[in-house]
Amino acid sequence: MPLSNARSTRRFTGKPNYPARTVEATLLVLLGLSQLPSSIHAQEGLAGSVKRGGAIRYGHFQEPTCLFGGWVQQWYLQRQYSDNLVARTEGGNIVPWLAESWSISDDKKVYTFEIKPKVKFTDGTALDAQAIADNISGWLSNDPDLRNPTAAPYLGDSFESATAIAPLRLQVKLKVPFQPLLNVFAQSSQGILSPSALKRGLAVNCENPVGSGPFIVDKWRHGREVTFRRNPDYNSAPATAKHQGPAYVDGITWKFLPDQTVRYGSLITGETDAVYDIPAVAWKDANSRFSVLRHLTGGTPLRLALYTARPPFDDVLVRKAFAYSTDRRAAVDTSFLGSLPFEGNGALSQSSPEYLPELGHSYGYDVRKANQLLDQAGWTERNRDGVRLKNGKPLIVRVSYSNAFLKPDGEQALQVIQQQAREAGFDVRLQPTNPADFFAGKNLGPDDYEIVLLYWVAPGAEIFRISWKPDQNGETNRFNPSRYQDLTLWDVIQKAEQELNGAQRTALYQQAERKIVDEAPVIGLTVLDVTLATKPNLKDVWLDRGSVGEPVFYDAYFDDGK
Amino acid sequence: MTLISMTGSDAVRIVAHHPIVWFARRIFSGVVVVWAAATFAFLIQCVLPGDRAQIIINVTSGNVGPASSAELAAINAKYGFDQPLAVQYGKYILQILHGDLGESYQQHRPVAAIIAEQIGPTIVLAIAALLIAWLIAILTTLFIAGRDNIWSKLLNDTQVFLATVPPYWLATILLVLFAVKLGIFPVIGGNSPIGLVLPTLALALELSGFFGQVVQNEFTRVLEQPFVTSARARGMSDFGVRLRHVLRHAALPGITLSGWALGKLLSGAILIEVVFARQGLGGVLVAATSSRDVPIVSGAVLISAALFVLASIIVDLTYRVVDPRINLT
Amino acid sequence: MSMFAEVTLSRPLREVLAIVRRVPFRIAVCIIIFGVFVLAAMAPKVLQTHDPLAIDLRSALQSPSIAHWFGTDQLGRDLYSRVVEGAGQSLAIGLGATALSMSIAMVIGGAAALSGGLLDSILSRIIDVLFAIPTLLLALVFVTVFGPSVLTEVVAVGIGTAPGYARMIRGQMLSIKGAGYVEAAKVLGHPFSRIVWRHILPNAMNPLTAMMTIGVGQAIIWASGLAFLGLGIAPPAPEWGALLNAGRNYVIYAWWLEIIPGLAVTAFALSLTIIGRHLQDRLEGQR
Amino acid sequence: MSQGSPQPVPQQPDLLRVESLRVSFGRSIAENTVVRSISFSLRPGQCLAIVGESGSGKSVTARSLIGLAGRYANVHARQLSFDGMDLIGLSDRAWRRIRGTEIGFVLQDALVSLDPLRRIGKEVGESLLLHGAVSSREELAQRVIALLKLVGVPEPETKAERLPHQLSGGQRQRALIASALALDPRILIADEPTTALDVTAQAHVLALLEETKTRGKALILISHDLAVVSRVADEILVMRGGEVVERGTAAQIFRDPRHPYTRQLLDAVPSGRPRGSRLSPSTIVRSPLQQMQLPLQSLPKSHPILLEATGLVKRFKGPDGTLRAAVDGVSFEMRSGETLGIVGESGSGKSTMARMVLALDEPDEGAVQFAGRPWTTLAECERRARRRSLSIIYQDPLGSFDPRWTVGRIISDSLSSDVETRRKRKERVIELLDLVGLSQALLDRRPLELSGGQRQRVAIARAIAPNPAVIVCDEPVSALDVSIQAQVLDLLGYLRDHLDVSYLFISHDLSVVRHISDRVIVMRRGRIVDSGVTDEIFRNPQSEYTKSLIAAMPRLVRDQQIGHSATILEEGIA
Repeated sequence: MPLSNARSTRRFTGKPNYPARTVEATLLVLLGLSQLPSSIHAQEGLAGSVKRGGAIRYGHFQEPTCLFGGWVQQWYLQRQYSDNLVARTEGGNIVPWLAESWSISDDKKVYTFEIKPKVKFTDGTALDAQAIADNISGWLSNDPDLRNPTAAPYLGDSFESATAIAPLRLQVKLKVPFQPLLNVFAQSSQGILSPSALKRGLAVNCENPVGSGPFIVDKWRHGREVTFRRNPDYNSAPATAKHQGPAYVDGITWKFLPDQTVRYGSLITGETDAVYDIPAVAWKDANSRFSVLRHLTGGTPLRLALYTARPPFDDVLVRKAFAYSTDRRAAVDTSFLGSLPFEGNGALSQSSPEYLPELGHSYGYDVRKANQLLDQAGWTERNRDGVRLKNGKPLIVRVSYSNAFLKPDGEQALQVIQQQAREAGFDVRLQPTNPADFFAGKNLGPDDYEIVLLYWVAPGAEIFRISWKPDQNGETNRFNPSRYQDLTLWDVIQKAEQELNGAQRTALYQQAERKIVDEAPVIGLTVLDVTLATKPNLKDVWLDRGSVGEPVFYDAYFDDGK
Repeated sequence: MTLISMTGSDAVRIVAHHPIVWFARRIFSGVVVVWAAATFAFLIQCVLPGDRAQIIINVTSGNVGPASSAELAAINAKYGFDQPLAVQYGKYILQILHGDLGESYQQHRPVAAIIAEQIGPTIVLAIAALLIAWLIAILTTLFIAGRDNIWSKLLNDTQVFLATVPPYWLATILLVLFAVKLGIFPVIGGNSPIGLVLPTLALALELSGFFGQVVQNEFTRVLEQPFVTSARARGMSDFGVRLRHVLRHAALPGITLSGWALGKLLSGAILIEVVFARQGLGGVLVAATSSRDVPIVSGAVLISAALFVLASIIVDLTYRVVDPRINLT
Repeated sequence: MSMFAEVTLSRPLREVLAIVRRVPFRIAVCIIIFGVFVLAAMAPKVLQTHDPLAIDLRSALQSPSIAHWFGTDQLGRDLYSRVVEGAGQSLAIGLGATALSMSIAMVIGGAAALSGGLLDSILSRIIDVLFAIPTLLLALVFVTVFGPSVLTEVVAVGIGTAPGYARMIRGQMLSIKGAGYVEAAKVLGHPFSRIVWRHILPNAMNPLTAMMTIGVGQAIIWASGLAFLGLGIAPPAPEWGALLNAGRNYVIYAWWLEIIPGLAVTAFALSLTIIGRHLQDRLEGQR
Repeated sequence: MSQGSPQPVPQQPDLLRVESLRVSFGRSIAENTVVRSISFSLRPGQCLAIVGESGSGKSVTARSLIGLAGRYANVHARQLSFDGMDLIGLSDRAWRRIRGTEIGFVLQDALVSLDPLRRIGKEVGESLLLHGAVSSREELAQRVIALLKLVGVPEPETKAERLPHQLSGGQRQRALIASALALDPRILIADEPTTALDVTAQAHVLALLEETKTRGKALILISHDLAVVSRVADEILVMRGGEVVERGTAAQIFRDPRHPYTRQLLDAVPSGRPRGSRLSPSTIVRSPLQQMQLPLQSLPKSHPILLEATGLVKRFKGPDGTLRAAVDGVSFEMRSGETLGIVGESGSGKSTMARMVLALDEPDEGAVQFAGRPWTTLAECERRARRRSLSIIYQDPLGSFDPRWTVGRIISDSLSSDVETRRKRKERVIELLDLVGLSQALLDRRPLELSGGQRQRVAIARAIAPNPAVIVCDEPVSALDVSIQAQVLDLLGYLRDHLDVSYLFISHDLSVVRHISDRVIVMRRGRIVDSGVTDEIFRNPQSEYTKSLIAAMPRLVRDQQIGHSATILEEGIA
């Protein structure tokens, strides 16, 4: 199951991939061009007026177990000290970063990247095509020290080789075309690390990873904080950055403050300059006192996956009835106190480029319709408690979820749904499960649930591959808790993945999207967001759009308003 | 409240053999306790329901669902789960003797290192709380206890209240009131002395309630003892009697209680650290618990048993210093 | 033994009456508080003003008022009714955990005290080892192994607090075992089993009654501590620990959601503690 | 004014004057008056004794004299003055200047009256430091050692470094006296200074007090024991229920007690009475035995051997881990119908021996035979059936009763199972209560609701309930006031005379043992040092130890006057 998560407590992460939607061939030209001007512009535009110095005290939520790796919490950190091959803009375009430009062969299987010259890792090792090739090969190798749990599942089927065909020219070969490749490269977990440092072994690298990024890991005080210091020689900012050259601030103190009262409280008292994940209850307050940044993640929304392989949800009428019977919009609005929007599109979240806004209002609250559908489906009787019966069996819906994927606010939304669905005759039973049990598969067996609550963050519709790949060759798709198998849908998805033409690919994905919403194996609830509150005097913090919205402190500076 | 159990504690009242013999026996029985705790810790890992290798793989990768048998075999081989229990047990004990408590399933680091880096702040917090609790208990007792006035009654009630109030709740209130709202203390304490104040208070207040009750009980009892009257008959002032004669006696059950208090403090510290988002064993343990990272939990069990043994030896030694009857028999 | 049954039977009644008459004011207050909580646990409907689970989105996050005595939570549920509702589960957890831990303690501590010799040494050592592990850590161990649930919570707290009781019971029984009347019974030629049943157990029970009273309050606090760490029972059940855990996230903006459930826990545990200590004094005075 | 003092030492003015002293506790005076209207005065070199049983108010009186009657005490007096200084309404600070310097105070049982955690030297020197009597540490040490020497503590230099529990009882008590004497107070008040002591130590302490008196100190001696007081006191106040019932010189009181209570007290002292005679007024045992179905005494003339101990040895682990024999090769025999007294000071092994006789402790060596059959060597289950033939009466009856049980149940539990119906059992219990002189109204009481004497009677009823052949009496009267002690001894004597029962009677009190026993064994350090027929032993002790014990026995001065010679009386008064 797909999870990825941005704000959940434990990240089991998501390793989904987000193949971005495609970068089309045309794009490639744009990229080559856009990179240059933007960097020049940035350097010149700001250098004079920006105050340098100071260290940012940032209050984060969860502490990872290693400073890089596949978990979302690690991405946040890795974004600070490493650079990626390419970057992704808010609009979903792939733009240069370590690669100044690239080209894609006609058969869509060979990618050739021109690497930015004179870039060095902070341990002095040169960052050249060979170093990147070593990284990529490592991700897909079986060496547990090098294997990248995010990249591997995305590229495992298609990747053939990565080689340095010249000191600054990298060639990546695929076995079959895979359009989302560049999106994968843009994710922070695919940040390039120094190959010589990697040789020190996983244990050392976890503590003290070496990249080429704007900050250098200084010290990790477990349980407390990670301190970063500025990389004074930084010369490889992405095209998405607002300036080039070294960062403005001296460093970052990245504190781990899992308790939200402490975290947000510390911002109130000025003990931190920025905090992650604003509590819903403080949402309004935060907007009035601080600058608030928010990134709605792409990929799937937070959604209810209905088990379609057995009754009652094998019947599409019952699935739809359930959707109609619940006022999910109200549930979301009150539970999240306006900090998150409702998302009625179960297939794709609203920040994905292929999102169809009209689907965002699917299955509005309509008890009459729900009752009608249930009657039609044969659930005509009701027992004393008002629960519908069919052949004497009550209409019980067990909802499995874990606080790993759901904040307390989300839990409240479920409680609202539980109450509402009762009116139409659903007996909704919540099955909260702790993360460890969730991993061990508790409440997730084929007979354990009718609904499970999950999400998977990705840039866009490439997530369909993960969610809807049918079981093949006896191998079950464990990321499809709906058990909804539809070969025609899969055909459409595969076609989209190999289509480099943006408009056509989007059309294909949207075709799939409509089908998914129409069949209702998943019902949308809300989206996931990454929020950041910063003190008003801390300027130009932004969220990276390449993966999950990591805060980027590279451009940030303190403006004390003198 | 384990008050009663403690005042009657047999642990300390071992009337004494030769000090060295005594010490050797004490160490020996401490070793036995630690060994038994190690066995317990090992058993925890074995009884974990579900396949350990499966849990390790899923926790590491963040996935749910069955892993392939090849992956499972690799993990089983790596951790030696495929060996007979007796062999695993032997290895475990041997590792412990080498200071190796195994490796975290989740963090892939040695448990010993994880605990070592986290336990410092926890111990600092616990000891600070212990001292403060003692200070509060002794000062209040010395000046207020055993007098027939409203303050004495009030003290008594306050102590019962403090010993009962849930410390994590008290901590939350202290945090919100004194740090977030009033800004007197920092919200993020870190390890600075000023940042230690609120967590220490949250822990110490509860404990001082326990200590206070025990010390005060004994204090009131001793105050009526003939030797106190003797001292008064020599012309000693009330405060002199309290300070020179009574306090020492009243401290004895409190000292005994300190060993038990360590356990209580560790329990409390886990909660308090979570409330204050402090560095320490608490956060690590809670994370480990919710992700079934058993090596960390069982490592903590072992370490805290060892700490307890150490603490109770210190308590016994202190007791011997304060109560020379034991030493000189 | 059963002679004068008619006389001895009426005695307890008279004693109870006598005790009732002598109950000090503060104890009476505690008994009333305790009574209210028990009523809440047995028949929550009697006390509730609202449905504890009824969501009323329009009245979300209201501070205490006449309509909502303790205010409302984020979903507009009446906190007062939820606290009342939670009493049952909390009380059940407290009683269950205490019963469990007392049973374990009775078996281990009792066996150790009564057997003496090698078995005593072994059992005492086991008690030592368990005692060496902090209560909460022991509880965490059980949560780790079995995952959070009501049952785990009860078992975890029960086992976590058992070593303390076991120690106490062992000491208690040992001292009774050495008491004059036990020896006197031995001199009369009564078999040991009879002495245990007629003298040792009943006399050991007296202080245990007091301890158990206090223990229930403490168990509730431990259990809500687990819930506070997010390792307890999940919502929507308004168990007190769960309320505390949920309230923590709102404490800056909706203080009542944290303060009031905490007060409930404290009031309940405090009343039990004071009653227990009172019992303890009385029972000790009796010996 | 000391109206009753016949020994005027005219040139010495009164040091202490007490007139109409009244002490009550609680808010309202009517509530709980412990001392009513007591008057006396005291001159240097004079010893005033206040004698009374527990609850008579003697200790409160003593404490009132130094302003330590207690926190809730209300002390009133027409006059309370020390050396002309009014003590009434004195501030605490002023009191402190008197305590220790002018009036020294010695409590009973130095084990608890000296701070058990502080070294002897510190305790002794405390007053010196408090009142600034020494200027240097060296001087303090010297003074302490001099004081310890003065009170006759051997090796004062080492003893000063010891803790109270490491000293013997007598040394401890002397150290306590030394601490009271440190500042050379003019009055020394001693509250039961010898009560917890063995006879020899008791004798030493009394000698010390006498000597103090001869050094010109005024002495107030509080005691329950007329025999103790008789040796030192010049004037005696007999108190009862907070009032003085009789006062007079020692000689007057002993020779010619006027108040019946005084007489009762004097009569109750066994050492002053012929062996076996009544010690208490004869109203105690009421029912004629003939009316009961108790087996009447049928003392076989043959006197078969009932108990036979051979070579009993019992070792215990000492605090240093070494084995120490508590009983070391003791052999004796006890015949049916006789009372065998075992006497010895604390630690002599007498109680351990009793436990072995009862098969509560297993002897390490040797064995006890009971009624000609093996006893201690049996397995417990074989012994059980015969256990009821051996009963025990403890020193502390309270501890030997299950606190939850009623008197009726306690006694009933002890009845033999032959008595089957509930009704019969109840009848028997009432008979037994009657026999020991208790009303059946007590049936429903619990032990805590009984007085000390009642408790011991219940214990006796329980002991005789199963018709035992032997009753082991382990210090059965040691915890009782003399008058109660007298009643209990009388009851025991009465039962022995009328039932077929033998006593193994254990006591540290020679006079008690002498009073009741047919034969006596004297034990010391686990061994028998003397044994024989009672009169023989007391008239003609064989061992030096027995001789010294007998010599140290406190006795009423009157004994000598009435029985033998008047030497001791004269010594005592001189």
